[in-house]
Amino acid sequence: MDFEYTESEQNFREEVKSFLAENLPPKKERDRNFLKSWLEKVREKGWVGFSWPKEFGGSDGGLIEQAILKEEMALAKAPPLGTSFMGLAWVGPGIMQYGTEEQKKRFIPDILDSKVVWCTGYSEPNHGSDLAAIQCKAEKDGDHYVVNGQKIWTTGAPFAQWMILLVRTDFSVKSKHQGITCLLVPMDAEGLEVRPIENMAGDRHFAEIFFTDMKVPIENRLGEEGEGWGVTVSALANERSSIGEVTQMFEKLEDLKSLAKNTNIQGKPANSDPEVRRTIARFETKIAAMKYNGLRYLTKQIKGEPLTSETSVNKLHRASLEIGMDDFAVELTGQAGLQLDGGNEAIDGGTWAKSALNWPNVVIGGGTPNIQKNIIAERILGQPKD
Amino acid sequence: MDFEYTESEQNFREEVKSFLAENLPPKKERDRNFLKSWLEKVREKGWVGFSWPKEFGGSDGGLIEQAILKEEMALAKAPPLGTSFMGLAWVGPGIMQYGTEEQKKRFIPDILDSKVVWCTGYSEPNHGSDLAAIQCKAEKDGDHYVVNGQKIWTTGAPFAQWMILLVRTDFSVKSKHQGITCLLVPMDAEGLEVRPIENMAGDRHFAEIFFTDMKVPIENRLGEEGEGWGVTVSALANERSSIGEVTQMFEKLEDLKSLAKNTNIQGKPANSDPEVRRTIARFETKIAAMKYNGLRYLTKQIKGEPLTSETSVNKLHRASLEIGMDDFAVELTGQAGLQLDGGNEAIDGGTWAKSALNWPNVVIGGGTPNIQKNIIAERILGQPKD
Amino acid sequence: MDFGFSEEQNMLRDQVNRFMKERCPMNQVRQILKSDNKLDSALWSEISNLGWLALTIPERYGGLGLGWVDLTVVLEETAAGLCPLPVASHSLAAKAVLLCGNEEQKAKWLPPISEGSSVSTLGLFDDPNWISAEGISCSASETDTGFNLSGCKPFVSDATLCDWLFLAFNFKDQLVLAKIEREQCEIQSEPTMDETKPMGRVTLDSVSVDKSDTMTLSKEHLTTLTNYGALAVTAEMVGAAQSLLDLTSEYAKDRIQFGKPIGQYQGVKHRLAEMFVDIESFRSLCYYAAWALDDAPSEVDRAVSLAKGYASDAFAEIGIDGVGLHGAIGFTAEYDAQLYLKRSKWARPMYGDSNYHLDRLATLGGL
Amino acid sequence: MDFGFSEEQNMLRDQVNRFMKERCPMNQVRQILKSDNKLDSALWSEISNLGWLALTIPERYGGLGLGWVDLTVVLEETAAGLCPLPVASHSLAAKAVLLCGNEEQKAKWLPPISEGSSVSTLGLFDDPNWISAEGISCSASETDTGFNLSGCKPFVSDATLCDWLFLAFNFKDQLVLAKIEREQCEIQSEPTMDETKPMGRVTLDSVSVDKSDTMTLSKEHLTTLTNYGALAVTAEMVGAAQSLLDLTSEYAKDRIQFGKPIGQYQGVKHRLAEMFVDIESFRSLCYYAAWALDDAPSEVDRAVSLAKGYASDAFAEIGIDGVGLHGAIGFTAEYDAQLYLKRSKWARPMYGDSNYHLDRLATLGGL
Repeated sequence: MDFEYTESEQNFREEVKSFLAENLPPKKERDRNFLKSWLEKVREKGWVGFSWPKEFGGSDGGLIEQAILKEEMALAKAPPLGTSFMGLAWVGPGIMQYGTEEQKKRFIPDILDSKVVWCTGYSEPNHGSDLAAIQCKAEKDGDHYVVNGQKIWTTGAPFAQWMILLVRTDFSVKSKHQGITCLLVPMDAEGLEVRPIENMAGDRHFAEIFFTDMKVPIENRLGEEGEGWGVTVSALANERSSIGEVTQMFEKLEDLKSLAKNTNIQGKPANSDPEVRRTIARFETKIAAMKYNGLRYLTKQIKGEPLTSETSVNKLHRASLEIGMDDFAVELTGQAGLQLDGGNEAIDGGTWAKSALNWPNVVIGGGTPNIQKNIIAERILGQPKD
Repeated sequence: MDFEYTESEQNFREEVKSFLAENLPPKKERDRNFLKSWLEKVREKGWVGFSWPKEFGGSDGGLIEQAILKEEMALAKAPPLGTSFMGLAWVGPGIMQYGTEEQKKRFIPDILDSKVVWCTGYSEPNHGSDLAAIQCKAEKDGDHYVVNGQKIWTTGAPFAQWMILLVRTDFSVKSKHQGITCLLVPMDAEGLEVRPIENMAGDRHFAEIFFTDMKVPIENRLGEEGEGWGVTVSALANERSSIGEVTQMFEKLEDLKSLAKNTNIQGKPANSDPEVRRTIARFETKIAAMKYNGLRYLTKQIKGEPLTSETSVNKLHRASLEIGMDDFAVELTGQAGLQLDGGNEAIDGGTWAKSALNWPNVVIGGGTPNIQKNIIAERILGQPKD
Repeated sequence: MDFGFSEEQNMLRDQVNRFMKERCPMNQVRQILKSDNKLDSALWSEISNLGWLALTIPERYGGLGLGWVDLTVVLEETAAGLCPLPVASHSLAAKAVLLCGNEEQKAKWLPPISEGSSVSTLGLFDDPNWISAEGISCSASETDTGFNLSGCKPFVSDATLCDWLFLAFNFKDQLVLAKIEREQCEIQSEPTMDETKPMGRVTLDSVSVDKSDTMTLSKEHLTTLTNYGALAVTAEMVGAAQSLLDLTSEYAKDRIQFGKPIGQYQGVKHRLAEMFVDIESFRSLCYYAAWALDDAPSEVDRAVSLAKGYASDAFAEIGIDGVGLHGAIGFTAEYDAQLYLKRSKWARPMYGDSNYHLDRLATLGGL
Repeated sequence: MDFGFSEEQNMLRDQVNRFMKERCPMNQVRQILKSDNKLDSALWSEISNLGWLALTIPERYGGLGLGWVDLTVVLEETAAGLCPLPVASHSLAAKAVLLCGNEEQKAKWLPPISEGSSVSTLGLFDDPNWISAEGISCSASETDTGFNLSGCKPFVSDATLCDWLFLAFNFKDQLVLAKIEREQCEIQSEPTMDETKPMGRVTLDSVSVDKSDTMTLSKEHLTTLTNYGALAVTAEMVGAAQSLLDLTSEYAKDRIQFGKPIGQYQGVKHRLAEMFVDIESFRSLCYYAAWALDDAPSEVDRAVSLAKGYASDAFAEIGIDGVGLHGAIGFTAEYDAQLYLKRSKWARPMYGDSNYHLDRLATLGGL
């Protein structure tokens, strides 16, 4: 057991730190122009698609360097490395693994250069969590597919230029995991309509997508016809280490502490109430657990030991922490905690209240805690399927 | 809404109070002889089988009088009204409803006179909660049944003289609820063996019962052959109002409060810690909820409004309180809380530690919380069965 | 011994229930929230004609002379549909006048209140987190004719909807409750989570009021009004929580995932059962508290703290899980579940959160 | 960066694991508990031959010079089978000598300890609920040759099994740690929930000891020993909790109710998953704390409190639900689940319960 970093790892951390010191201005000074140059600079550094093979324009970054990069970026509250989260997390790796030479040439560079934002068309109205039960239909017609149907909960759709879309090309199959095909579709395609969905916090990250006789040329198919599920699974399996999230949560924990110090309850400082102190300390134990779980699993990966679904452990912690910390902050601050941005008494500009209503994906849709518990019970503990 | 009692109800309460004042000595003075005379006296009063029809030796006691009687008995920490809990709660009502004249004559008086203790042979090794899945076999042979098989978790079996036994007389039936027959069996019957089960607290309330070619005369059958399930259900349905338990729990809450006052944690009185205070107050809200839930349901019963399975609500509260309060007391008192009776530092003679290991029936076997939640979800909320 | 509602009370419940379905369904509620003037005067006069605003006011002041058990029925059923009319605030203002006013003031103010012609609210505390006279910083100074009032009450419920505001001020370690008309003060609408419960910031810059427009607010009365306030909020929590459970329970029966209705999975059905247990429980405690306010003064403090102490935390969890069990649809703006989540957040601190009431219970219980 | 165990440590784990299966299975454990002298000398000498008692002792004192990460492996695996041998107490005694003893004392006491020939334990606090020097009422008075010791330590782990007891005494606002031989004091066995963790009441009636048998116990050392104690208990909790989860998980696969294995009901399987989440988590924190004790002194207080603060409450719940999910069989004496429940109760207060460690975390975190 050894938490020391090698010299080259430490040097890399230093490199990242000094880069951030030079190139990352305080939050308020970060305007459009800054973002543009930021993206160019991190691209130059090779930190976009850091883990990707060099042949595709990545840096072959090792697992530990990846963790260091994420940790430092999170500590500095830096903007994301590239504009297309989905493109970097799922689409790019999918194309590198299953794509044709043309597809690789055509799509990979634009993702790395933040020229194209991708979204993923997986969920459908009648089976949010049950991804494989796809009804959205594609029929081959000469040199293209004709797509009809609907998707929903498509994150980022309102801002995306391209979508990776799961359709059913065969309804005669026995298993719902067969007969699924993966297509790459421009959002401005004819017959594609985006209807943004407003969430309870008033934001519009999500959208419904409707397809009416949308034509997709066959060369835009990713992988073989009917084998789209394999493509998706390997994409979904493309788990990100949670180190970045953990760092952000430790930051949030500090905000929560100062909130407790600056809040009075019944005329006494909130941080003088043992229950308040223990609640915050309990959050700390969970975040720390996420950190050291993550490091244990990272070590396993490095040593090439089998990882089943341990990442679900941290997903469950994160879900409860995301909701728990915001809700606790709102509760702690009483009536003032209810005010949103613009309220005269709003706490920290209403950010706590807002994010108490802005649930992350881990809590909803495909990632619901109940599903994560099934994964652990079935895949790790070997319990029978529902 | 009106919590006042009628004059006759108040008079009845006074009658009970003064009876207790006259006839109930302090706990330490209650020896065997006292118990004997106590049982005779309450029998004279007509308080054994208080709710039973006069024709069977009961008093036709109304629902509210029953509640008053239970409340006062609990407040005075009086011994039970009669030695056969099962006999009074289930067997007696079952016999009154389904029994032959002979059976009524033969069994009812002995129950009321505390001459016979009954136990119930329901659960079997392979289906604790699934009562209807009975395998214990009875074959008719002339004027008697021959019983072979096993029962388990039979409460009070080691002390009982008679048992109400569920057996399967027909294995060809489609529904597991058919083909079940109810027999009345003396515990000294040939071919009946009792093996007490020790629980984790070292007590032996429960037992396994083995039947080998045990003969039971047909006249000891309760109800028709194959209709034993109906008999049992109506018996199980014979719900007791929870007012007695609630009173006991309020007493226990007071014990918990004085414990908190007399315990130091890190050198400070435990009752100065807000979290300790709130935990105890939270127990109080739950016990009070049980009380007022109970009164609402009692009122419904009196008004003849339909009651579905609301009693499961209080069963769930009770399960969590029974475990929660003991465990909290043990936690509160640190290492001393671990000591059992006889320990030099044992708390209240180790009663908390002991009862933390002595789980009541509501937590286990037929009453498990998961089953209660199913009952509520399915029967009250109309959710689909598992 | 009868812990149930009377025939009349059950009829009242049916009436409110029907009214909410027919006249104030959720699309109507959403309409009202969109409108600038968030008080729907038409609906308001309808319910005043139905007498709901006169319920708890004695007959000699134009009221119906009923009790808070009856009002509990109305608040529960209106909150079931998240009705944005300020029934609770209005009734609390009436209670304040009844409690603190002299005969003249009662005779003058209560009739228009019971008619609903003067929409009213009550503003006691200034601090977001302090249920106590010490938490009141707004102050009064004596003048020849009465008082001069200054200060800011940042969290007055329904202030933006009201004609009359009854506000508490500090005066020489005592409290004065003054009747302020909307024109006399600045009222700013605050953006908060639960739009069905508008929150107003009321500012007074040396407003002089006549003695006849002020009442003495004793510490005992402050406690009493806090109890009535907590009961009113809890009654609304019972109705709102039950609606969210019904909504979620129905959804669980219809929503198919992996080939089964999700209500068939114990992960869902057991949580629904737990919600039922909690709602049944704070419902019983709420009814007990309402009865105590009407008939058993000595039990009020404990009864109210049992109810609000249980409800505040329980409803907050029910709000979160009610939305969560729906999956993604639950937290979309157009779906109603999230409105109940927001109500659960609003109701939690009002007139004391769980910790406040549990602390009070501990003290009452001799800890 | 390597947050895993070395090859040697994995081999050690296999060795302990195999030993527990072959030499100390549960029926053997139950045998030991039935016997009068609850120390199984045969087993004890076996494990000392295997070197487990010498692990953390430097080579120059006859030890193996390894660290507490290695000991964590042993404690975790022995606790998995609820091995009643006093490995933890013995190792803590050794640690105390290493920390507080002078060269002479170390040279004299550590070799027999590392051989296991003198079974030892450590008794710091007298109060059931007070982790602090102030909680130590046993007192020492000075004599020409050394000290005169009096007082009672009611909760000394494994005292009844030991030859040597290292006990803390108050001396002029300082602390003295004295080596007491069993003959010098009265040791009474106390009946407690967890028989695998015998608790002894040690009484000293003006026992005079030579200066050479005493060490100075600074406040810093008291804190350090508390940290080692908490880590040792937590390591045992990891092993015991995992065993209970395995036991319950296996049972859930086999036990048929209403026609299905109960593990198919989410009410059961989700609780099992939650147990796994908690065990994984305090396991990681426990390993981190062990590493900190060996390699990062500045992180020790926080690391230990993270681990024990998480584990104490979590294991207590796992103990209750592990038994509960079994239904009736779970709480029968002959079934093993209940033994783990009892261990969870025992482990909770040892060297600080969750509240104690959460309080410490809050303070360390600047709250």
